Amino acid sequence: MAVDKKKLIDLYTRTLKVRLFEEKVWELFGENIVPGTLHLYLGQEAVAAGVTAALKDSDWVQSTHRGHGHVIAKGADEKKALAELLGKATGSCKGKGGSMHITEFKKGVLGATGVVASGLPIAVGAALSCKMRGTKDVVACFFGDGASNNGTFGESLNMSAIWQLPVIWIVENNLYAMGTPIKLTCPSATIAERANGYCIPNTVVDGNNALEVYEATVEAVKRARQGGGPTLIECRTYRQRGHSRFDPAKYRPEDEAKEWLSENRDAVNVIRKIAIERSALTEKEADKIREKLQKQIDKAADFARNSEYPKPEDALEDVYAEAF
Amino acid sequence: MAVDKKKLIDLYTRTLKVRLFEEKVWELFGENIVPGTLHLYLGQEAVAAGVTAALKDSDWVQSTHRGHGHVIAKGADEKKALAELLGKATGSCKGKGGSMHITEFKKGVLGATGVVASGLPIAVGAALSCKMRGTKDVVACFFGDGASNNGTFGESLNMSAIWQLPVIWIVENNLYAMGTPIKLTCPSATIAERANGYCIPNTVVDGNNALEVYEATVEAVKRARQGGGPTLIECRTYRQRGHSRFDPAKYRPEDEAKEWLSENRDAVNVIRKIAIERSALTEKEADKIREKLQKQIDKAADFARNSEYPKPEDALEDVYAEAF
Amino acid sequence: MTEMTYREALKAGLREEMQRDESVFLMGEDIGLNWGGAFKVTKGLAEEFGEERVRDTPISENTIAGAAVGAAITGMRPVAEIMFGDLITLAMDQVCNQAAKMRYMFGGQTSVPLVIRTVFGGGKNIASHHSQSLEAWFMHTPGLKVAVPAFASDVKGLIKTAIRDPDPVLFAEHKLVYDKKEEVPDEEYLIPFGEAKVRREGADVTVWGTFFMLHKALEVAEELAKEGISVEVIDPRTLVPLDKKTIIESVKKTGRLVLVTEETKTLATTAEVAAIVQEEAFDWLDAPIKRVNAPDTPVPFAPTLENFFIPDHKRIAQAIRDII
Amino acid sequence: MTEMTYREALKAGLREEMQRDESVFLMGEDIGLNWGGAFKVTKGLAEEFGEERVRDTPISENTIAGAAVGAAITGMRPVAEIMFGDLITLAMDQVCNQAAKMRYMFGGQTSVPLVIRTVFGGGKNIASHHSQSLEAWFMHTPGLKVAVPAFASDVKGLIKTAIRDPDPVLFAEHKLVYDKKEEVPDEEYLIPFGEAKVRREGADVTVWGTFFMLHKALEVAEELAKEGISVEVIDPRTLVPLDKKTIIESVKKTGRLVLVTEETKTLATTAEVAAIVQEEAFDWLDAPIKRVNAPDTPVPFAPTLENFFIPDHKRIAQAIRDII
Ligand SMILES: Cc1ncc(C[n+]2csc(CCOP(=O)(O)OP(=O)(O)O)c2C)c(N)n1
Ligand SMILES: Cc1ncc(C[n+]2csc(CCOP(=O)(O)OP(=O)(O)O)c2C)c(N)n1
Ligand SMILES: [Mg+2]
Ligand SMILES: [Mg+2]
Repeated sequence: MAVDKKKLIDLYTRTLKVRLFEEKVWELFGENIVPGTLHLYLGQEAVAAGVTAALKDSDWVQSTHRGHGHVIAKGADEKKALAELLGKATGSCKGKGGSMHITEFKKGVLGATGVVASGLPIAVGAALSCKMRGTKDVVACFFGDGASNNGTFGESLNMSAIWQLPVIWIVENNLYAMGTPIKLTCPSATIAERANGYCIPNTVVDGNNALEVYEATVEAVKRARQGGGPTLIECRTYRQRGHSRFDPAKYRPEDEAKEWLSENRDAVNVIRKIAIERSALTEKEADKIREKLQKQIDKAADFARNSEYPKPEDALEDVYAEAF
Repeated sequence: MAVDKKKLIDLYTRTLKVRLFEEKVWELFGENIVPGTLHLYLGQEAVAAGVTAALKDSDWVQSTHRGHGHVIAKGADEKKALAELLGKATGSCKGKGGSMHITEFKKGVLGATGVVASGLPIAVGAALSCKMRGTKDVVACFFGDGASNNGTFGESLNMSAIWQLPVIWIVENNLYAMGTPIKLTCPSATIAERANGYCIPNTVVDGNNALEVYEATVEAVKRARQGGGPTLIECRTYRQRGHSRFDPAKYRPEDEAKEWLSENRDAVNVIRKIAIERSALTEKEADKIREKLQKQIDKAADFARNSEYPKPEDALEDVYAEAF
Repeated sequence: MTEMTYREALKAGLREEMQRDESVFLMGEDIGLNWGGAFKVTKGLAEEFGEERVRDTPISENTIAGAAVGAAITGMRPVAEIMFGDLITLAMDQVCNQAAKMRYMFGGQTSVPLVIRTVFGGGKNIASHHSQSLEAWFMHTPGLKVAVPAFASDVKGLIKTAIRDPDPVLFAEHKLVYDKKEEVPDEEYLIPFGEAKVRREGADVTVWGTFFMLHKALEVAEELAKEGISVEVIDPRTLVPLDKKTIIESVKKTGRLVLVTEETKTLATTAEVAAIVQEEAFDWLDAPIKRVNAPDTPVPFAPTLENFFIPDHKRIAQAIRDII
Repeated sequence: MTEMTYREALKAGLREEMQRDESVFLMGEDIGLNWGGAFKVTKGLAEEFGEERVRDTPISENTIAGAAVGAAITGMRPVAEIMFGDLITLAMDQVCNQAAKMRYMFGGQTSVPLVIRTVFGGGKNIASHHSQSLEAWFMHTPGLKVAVPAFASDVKGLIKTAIRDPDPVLFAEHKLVYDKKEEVPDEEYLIPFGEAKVRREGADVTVWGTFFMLHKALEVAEELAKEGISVEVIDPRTLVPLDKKTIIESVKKTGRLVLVTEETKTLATTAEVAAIVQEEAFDWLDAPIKRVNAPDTPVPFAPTLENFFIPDHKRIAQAIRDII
């Protein structure tokens, strides 16, 4: 596939932005101002970046409990996103959602959800809606290796196949569901092959390589827009940190972690290297982009820090369109 | 596989017994003494017969909403079974269950269930129990083509595979879920191939041929008893009548129905012919068996008809082991 | 005005909304061409509106509900059918965690204008998995609205309101009222949610109830009138919002309250009404509030048992006499 | 007696039962070696009893619960864990249709001796999908028993009783009590189901509540004692069976009742208790029964909002003052 320079820059920028966003979240967490728990996207940035780079603004993504990366990559306002994580009234969900429900609907995010695998049926419905309304938009649905073991996986893949819906199933196989290695709960070598049972074309890509993810997604999006139905893409990746805020991830074998977390497999390094090798960017330009993004994120963090908490009584709002 | 004469007689007898039982149910229904609805097993007898003939008494079957055949073939008392269908106190469930919950636990029936696909998780647990208790018993779990689209299908197949449980998944593919042809809700040519995604050996057999079903089950049972884990057997079959008591099944194409319901594909005829061809039975002996079974069923019907209805207050019993 | 059954009135309401608004569509198991819904409510609609808008689904309750959510938040107005209320157990995550909570947890970013139609109640001898009355679960779920139409003239106006509502509506029907006839207005009408209807005026005692129990209560009231006992009968029509005002005003008039539903007693909807009324009309109560419900057991199969389980005229009359 | 946390007491109870009875085993997501349970309740048990008996599962809630059912009816005593109470939405069919109803619908043929452990409650800023209190749904499900231990000295005796019970027990825990400490007997002890405990004696008003609200109520009682208001505090310990006697006797003494739980108000367990008490102790009530619950909203994320959502000392004290 011929990928132009603009797109390579885009891929680098998205990957990096998610990285810097998550590093900032970690920093804020260190300041002890992030309530609740956190599922950081650190390490998996290339998946969200590669997928969203293949989408239009009007396309949709369905997120998970590990959703920061998805919404930022899809174009969510980082100010509102960080404010949401801090539980501020200026957050995209007015502080009602937090990390597990971080969502900016207007930017094409259907929602982040705390229930593993609950996004798949919603993606089916959104794709059905796109089809029925004739919009030609597509839905990319993210979910984890662990989610593939939930009942909605088979139900939703099947429904997308029989109705030939414009949905792209993105499995983020980071090898673990909390502390459980996928080896223990999935008998096959890949999750992708489960899609064969539903006659859904599928592939496995390096989820730390935004370009690979992008190329696979472009093909899937093309098929979906043409009415060719769903595709499943399994992205192999790895969390930089534990599952949630206090998990030291000691259950991961040292050599496995070392290999996956090595410099040359780092999502940002990988796409940066590619972009530079393909002359889309110089080292200097790449650094410039980083600086610019860093400033943007720093500003967002200030915005979040300085925002007000919601008023207690606001808890009673937004249950229904109109109170009764 | 070398199948001895005794087993052929057994297969013929089981198939026929289920047939005669169901014909009796239909007759009683005509007398207007069967309350509620009915899902007749007529047409699918060879599946229950073939599977149960490969099991020991101490092995288990998990049934469905179309359960009469499973329980009779597994050895349930036909008197108690018919009484149950009439809602009598002498029924195997004391009249509390009826057609959709017809069960004789002591004969190795885990239960019939009104919730499609709800038996699969229960079969997983029973098989796990057999394994943990070291009994070497196996569990045969029946379910329909329609049930294969429910979330429990993937969850349960997966769990049986990762734990290598002694369970045999029996898909009774009668081509329809109520009025919905399986072609509309299953994108693949077979349901069996979905098992590949879970690394479960699978096969498709003629579900109107008790011998074929038996042979496939014997192999699966052998694997299961040896610790080799689950197998999935898809049995292609067809309902003689509609889905439930008042369904005329007009949605079935005429030629399809004609072909499936032809004399030479009839489950009883098929196994009778095989048994006679292989000299396990003479025509006369076969007729004798029929007569004997018919008498037994007639007697059971009398028993059921003459039994008392439960006392109204019995509705309050059996909620807990001890009332409080 | 035209006399028609509840079933016909409901279908007419669905039809009008589908004609009015292209984004309204129906989905569910066997609702289309081959069956027309297990209770024939949607019969003929697939012929009229096509199979895209009257969409048969696989047996995948959680994904049916979830697909409705996804479609609803992206511009459609789905009416999803769960064939029996008992089976909504499989869709509780999508109904109660997703549909009900999305507006809130995303801080008002999304509306979820969907209707889940399902049917509760016994009386058809179809036992524990097809006869439950589970409306209390949904009344206990903030974010859902819950409609409980019991009469033909209400069901049409309520389904139309439900479809136009920007929030998710659990639209509960009852098996034994589908055939009940009433005069239904010919011109378009909507019934606002949260407005109870006094079905009969009376002075001595107030009866509040739902579904088939209202029909029984009205007959009991007729009987008791002959003895000079004047019974007021209130139909809430929706449980969420709940019209407290009408109940409390009535109780302030009569000083006595009997609550009648077919639910199992503990934590039935009647418990909430009792709790509210004793809290808000304590000084007007001349006697304890009486609850008439089914006993705390699963629904039994045999007619003798089920007739005992479901509250009958005698029990309703007795409860009234008890506090008069 | 040894002082220990609720978590430690619970683990000790599990350990004792596993030592005593080989058929007791635990299954659930991440309960084993790598994690020890999301709240570390089972930490160390896999090391002690092996991975067969402390069994990590895939993310398949409905099949976890169903497998527990299958194991329970065939001779094992499973204790299945649903990691968060909010996720039991995915297992409602197996818990409420299968486990709860099997004994009944099979006419007493089977016992279902299983325990489903799960955890309810807010206070950890983990928002709408991880903070609910759903015990009312289960109290409304005949066939289930429901335990609601709030104190370390109770949880050990109750888990042991739950495991030995021949019927299915929903064993609900609460996130904020895991760290609460109390003196716990060293010798073996069982706490019978259906026996409330008067946690504090008083003369002026009775407070009945569950979980963390009991801890708050006791603190409020301490405060109010200084003002001369004498508060009796009752802990039901199990909701099914419910100890009505202790409540009613207390109300007959005090004439006043305040009900306090963290559930959303409409149809919370407090509604049932209010309905019972007004029915059975009408003449003893000197004031309306007051309910203190969370508002009818999903659980919000931001601390300011969640603190408003969860009933606090002030609201409890106010409710008491209101009726004194
Ligand atoms: C249905 C459900 N079950 C369990 C949980 C608890 N939980 C949260 S994240 C998680 C692991 C998910 O693993 P995976 O899908 O691989 O996503 P990852 O965390 O690796 O991104 C679990 C078990 C949940 N939130 N929802
Ligand atoms: C979970 C669930 N959904 C829907 C139904 C209603 N229903 C009863 S039988 C049936 C069709 C089942 O089809 P299949 O599994 O192929 O079994 P068959 O009836 O053909 O034997 C349906 C939809 C149900 N009982 N349970
Ligand atoms: Mg993972
Ligand atoms: Mg079928």
